[in-house]
Amino acid sequence: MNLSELLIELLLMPLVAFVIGLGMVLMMRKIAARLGRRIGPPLLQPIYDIIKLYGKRTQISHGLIHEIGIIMAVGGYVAAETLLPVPGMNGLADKGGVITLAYVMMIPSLGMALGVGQCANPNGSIGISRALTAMLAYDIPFILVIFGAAYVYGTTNLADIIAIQQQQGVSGWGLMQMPLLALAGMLALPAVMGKQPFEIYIAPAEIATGPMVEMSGKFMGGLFVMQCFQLYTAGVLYTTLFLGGGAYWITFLPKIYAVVAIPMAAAMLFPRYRTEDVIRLMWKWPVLVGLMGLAVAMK
Amino acid sequence: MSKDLNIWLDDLLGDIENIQFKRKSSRRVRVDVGSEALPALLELLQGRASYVHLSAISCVDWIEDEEFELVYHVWSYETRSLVSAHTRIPREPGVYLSIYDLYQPAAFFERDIHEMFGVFFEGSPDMEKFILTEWDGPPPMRKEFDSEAFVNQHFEWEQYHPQWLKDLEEEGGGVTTRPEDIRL
Amino acid sequence: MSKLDNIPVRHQPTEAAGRKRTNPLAHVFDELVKFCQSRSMFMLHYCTGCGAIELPPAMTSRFDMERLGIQPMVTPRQADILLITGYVSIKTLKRIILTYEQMQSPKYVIGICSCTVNGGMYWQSYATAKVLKDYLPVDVYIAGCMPRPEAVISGMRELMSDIKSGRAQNWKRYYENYDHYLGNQQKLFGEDWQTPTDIIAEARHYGLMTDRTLGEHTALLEKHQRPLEALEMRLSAREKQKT
Amino acid sequence: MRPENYQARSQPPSNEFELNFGPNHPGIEGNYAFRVKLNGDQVLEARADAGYLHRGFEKLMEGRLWIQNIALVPRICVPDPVPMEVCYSLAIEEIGGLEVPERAKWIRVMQLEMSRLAAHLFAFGGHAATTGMYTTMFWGVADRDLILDRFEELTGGRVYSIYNIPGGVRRDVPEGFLDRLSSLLDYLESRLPDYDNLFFTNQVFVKRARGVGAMTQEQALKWGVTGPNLRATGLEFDVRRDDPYLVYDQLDFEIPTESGGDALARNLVRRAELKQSIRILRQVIERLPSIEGPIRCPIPNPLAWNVPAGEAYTRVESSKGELAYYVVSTGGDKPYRVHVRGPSSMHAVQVLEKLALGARLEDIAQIMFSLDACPPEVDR
Repeated sequence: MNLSELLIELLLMPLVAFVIGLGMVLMMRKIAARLGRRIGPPLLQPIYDIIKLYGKRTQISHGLIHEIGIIMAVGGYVAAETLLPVPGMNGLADKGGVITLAYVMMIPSLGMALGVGQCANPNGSIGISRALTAMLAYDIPFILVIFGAAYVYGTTNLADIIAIQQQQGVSGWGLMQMPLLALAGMLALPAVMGKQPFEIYIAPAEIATGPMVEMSGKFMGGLFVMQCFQLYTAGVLYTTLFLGGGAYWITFLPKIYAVVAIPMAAAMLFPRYRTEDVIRLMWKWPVLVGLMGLAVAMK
Repeated sequence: MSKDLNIWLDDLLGDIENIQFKRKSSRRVRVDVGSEALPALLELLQGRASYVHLSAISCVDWIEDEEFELVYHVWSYETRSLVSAHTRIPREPGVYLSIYDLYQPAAFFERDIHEMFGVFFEGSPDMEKFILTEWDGPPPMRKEFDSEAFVNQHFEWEQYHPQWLKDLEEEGGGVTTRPEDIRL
Repeated sequence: MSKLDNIPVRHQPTEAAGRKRTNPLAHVFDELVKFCQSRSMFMLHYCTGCGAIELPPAMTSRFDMERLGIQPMVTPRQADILLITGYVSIKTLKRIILTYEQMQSPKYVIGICSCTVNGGMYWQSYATAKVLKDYLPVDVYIAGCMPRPEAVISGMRELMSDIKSGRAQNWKRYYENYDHYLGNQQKLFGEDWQTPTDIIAEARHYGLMTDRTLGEHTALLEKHQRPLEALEMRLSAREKQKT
Repeated sequence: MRPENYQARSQPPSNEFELNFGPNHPGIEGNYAFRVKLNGDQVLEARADAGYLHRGFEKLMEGRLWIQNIALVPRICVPDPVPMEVCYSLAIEEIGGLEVPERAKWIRVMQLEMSRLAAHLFAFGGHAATTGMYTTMFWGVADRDLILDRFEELTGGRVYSIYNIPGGVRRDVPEGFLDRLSSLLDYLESRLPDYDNLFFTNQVFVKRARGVGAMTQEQALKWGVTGPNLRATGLEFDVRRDDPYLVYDQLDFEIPTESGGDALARNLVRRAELKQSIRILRQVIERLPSIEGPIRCPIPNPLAWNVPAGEAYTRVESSKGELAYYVVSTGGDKPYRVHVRGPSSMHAVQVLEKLALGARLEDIAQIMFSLDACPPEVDR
């Protein structure tokens, strides 16, 4: 692969991720609306929101760290997108691998913590401390699932993982090979995406939307963009590990949307857990299922 | 039941002096009592007659008599009747005893009356401003406070005088409604 | 109370002063932003009065405001629309002004219910402010006691079309006529009324300073200037009085 | 205020901090505020701050005619306005010695129960939203809207009906109204299992709400708790049955109780009351056509009506608890004094302050919404 092709891919991959992520945000809001017997927002609503937020006249910044925090939050995901292979584009997937990805996916939360800390709003601080605790909760099953999958496939290279699965057709998918690990991943997925019942860190009725409380204008817009990436990353990673990745966009897109839609639909049927219940739940069931899956995989 | 209640209350209240007792209906009893005897009456009602629920304390400003009337409505879950104990205190200086030790809900009502009428209750746990924290005029519920005059003095209204109103006024003003059109 | 008679009610859109738009695409961008602003309105989740009871029906399944891109937001920082749902008591009005000044421009105020127009049925009440537009620039009034959800949504659509065509510029009036609004506020809250937001500096920043921004009332700001204090919190009053 | 004056306050290092909870906060019902002192997540002290909705109702009513006040009273409690009108009318009827026709009494009961249904749907929808379950809120508010449609048909007003006047009600029941009401009740009853599955038996919700804001029966009696909140502590008491007004003594209904005294129990009591209200409404639908007669007794010209001197204390059971009016007349055309005892004046102030102590930050909103506190009743 020559340098110019790589550069184009690096540019294109986050862009594609953003567009698909917008669709996921729309889908999330539509699902919430349909379950609530509503019609829901129009087709382009997510992009309207983002353009509007960037077009605000007043942009209140709380200082350099505040801005850097948002850049880290978005940038962390942009970096993650280049590590995630999609049909036709591998980006840095060959070089990085799933371990780098797992590290990179923690950067946004830390960036948010930095930015929110600068705002000095107690609601934000409480929210971000809850968010980091929730990250601690879901990271154990998340890492467990990733390592289990890497062990089974014998590689941490995501492009190779896709190739291995596709050689054997549907029966070669991770879902068939290691159903327990796939189940553990599915259980942890709502927490990775930050949806009910694991979203107490943004509970509006308690801490006025927590970390977002002082975010406005382009900072809020940045968080909206981050949400697109967040949903996309979770969907694509799960698809890559367990659903055979994508050879063609036409099979890849339904898979990632379905992966995101399942936790979304469940989320609207549950209230929030308390923080300690999140940890208890996350360290109990997904970890237990994941460990069993690991044991089965190792024999 | 109501007759028993009457006799029973008569017995109970017999040993308090300066008390008038009137049964309004089977579940409503009015008691007029001197201000010095009211706490004792309430203590009796609560301790010996199971009137444990203080429904409300109402204050009425009888400006012509220079008096505040305090009405304590207490309810018994057992006899299912409500006793309204009326007492009067002089308007000046407007100080009375708190019954917080007997009935905890009194704290809210006493705070409210203090705020709205300026009656101070000795022994009440909290006499701070609550609703009118940003009001520095006289206690507004006193009869001498004229809300309308205050508003006219402090606020201005939108000058609303459209053409159709002017036309109406030229014609002699007022909207005429035929008697058969008046509906309640 | 100073009068607003000599000031036009709606401004023609003025070019941002001090900045020349040379980019030929700037106009296109402006139009795009305006369109998106009209299609994505975040309203502040603040029930100031009884009209708020008709907002849940307007937001939920029956009338579904999200169809129009309107959704509630929690903090003033993120909101575009301040809905004044009904009468404003003086205590609430202070909070409303604080909230309004913290919102990010462009921002819009919608006065719902008759009480925001002229005091409504509480005209003789000592505790409510009567004419909302004396204290804040109001973009749209929705009259009624209380307006039905359809009326609320229709008022929102009115505001949407105003934003799209660029007529809804009332937020600029707050900067341009700050002295007038501050004067009315001071009349109600006392001379030493101050808010933590520096409106004058913001007006200078946006190039919205006029000769009506500064005046006798803003001079009082300097006079009564005092350091920012935390809101007084007397939690232990109860224990203190007891002892 | 100039930016150069923004100064960070120096505070001694401490785990404790203060937080303003409201008035502009989605965890607050209406326009109300709390100041809480927290240690980490735990509330050390809480103090209610009311008055944001103060309009001086009691003062305003002294300046208006008896009949004009009918338009004023429903505004005191916005989600559940009908008991206000009825209670005020009952007081005037008691002072003036008016004999309300039988038919009017039944129509009033019908209205009261419709209002209770609407208020309860709103209340637990709101509670669900504080715990992050917006679907229940969407459903609850939408179903409440169907009841408002029936109100509109009956009275002409969606929220504030201004339909009860001293001496009876303003209009007779429209033709076919009872059939439509009946089919609405069928619909609501068919929805109840859905609500059960979605919300009341949802394990996440049960886990969240159990033990939150719990009080014992002794505490509840001591603090002046009334209504569903009192019944959630196990005391079977209802003003409708134990201090009957209108025709509640002729109706057959149960008083649901729970023993927990916590947020969950309070919601379950409301859930059970929905069923009882539907049951009462069905009885009304059955009996109303057979009760002939006028819908109001003749009253003098209301614009020049001098209600005879006297005083009355009337109580009704609103959806929040015991609602009472103390009305004094000196024989004039205006009331001399009206005192409103809103149920939330206890629940939203003292009870909430006490229950919040030791609770956690995430539970304050739940406690407030489970008590169904209505701030305008406090502020008046």
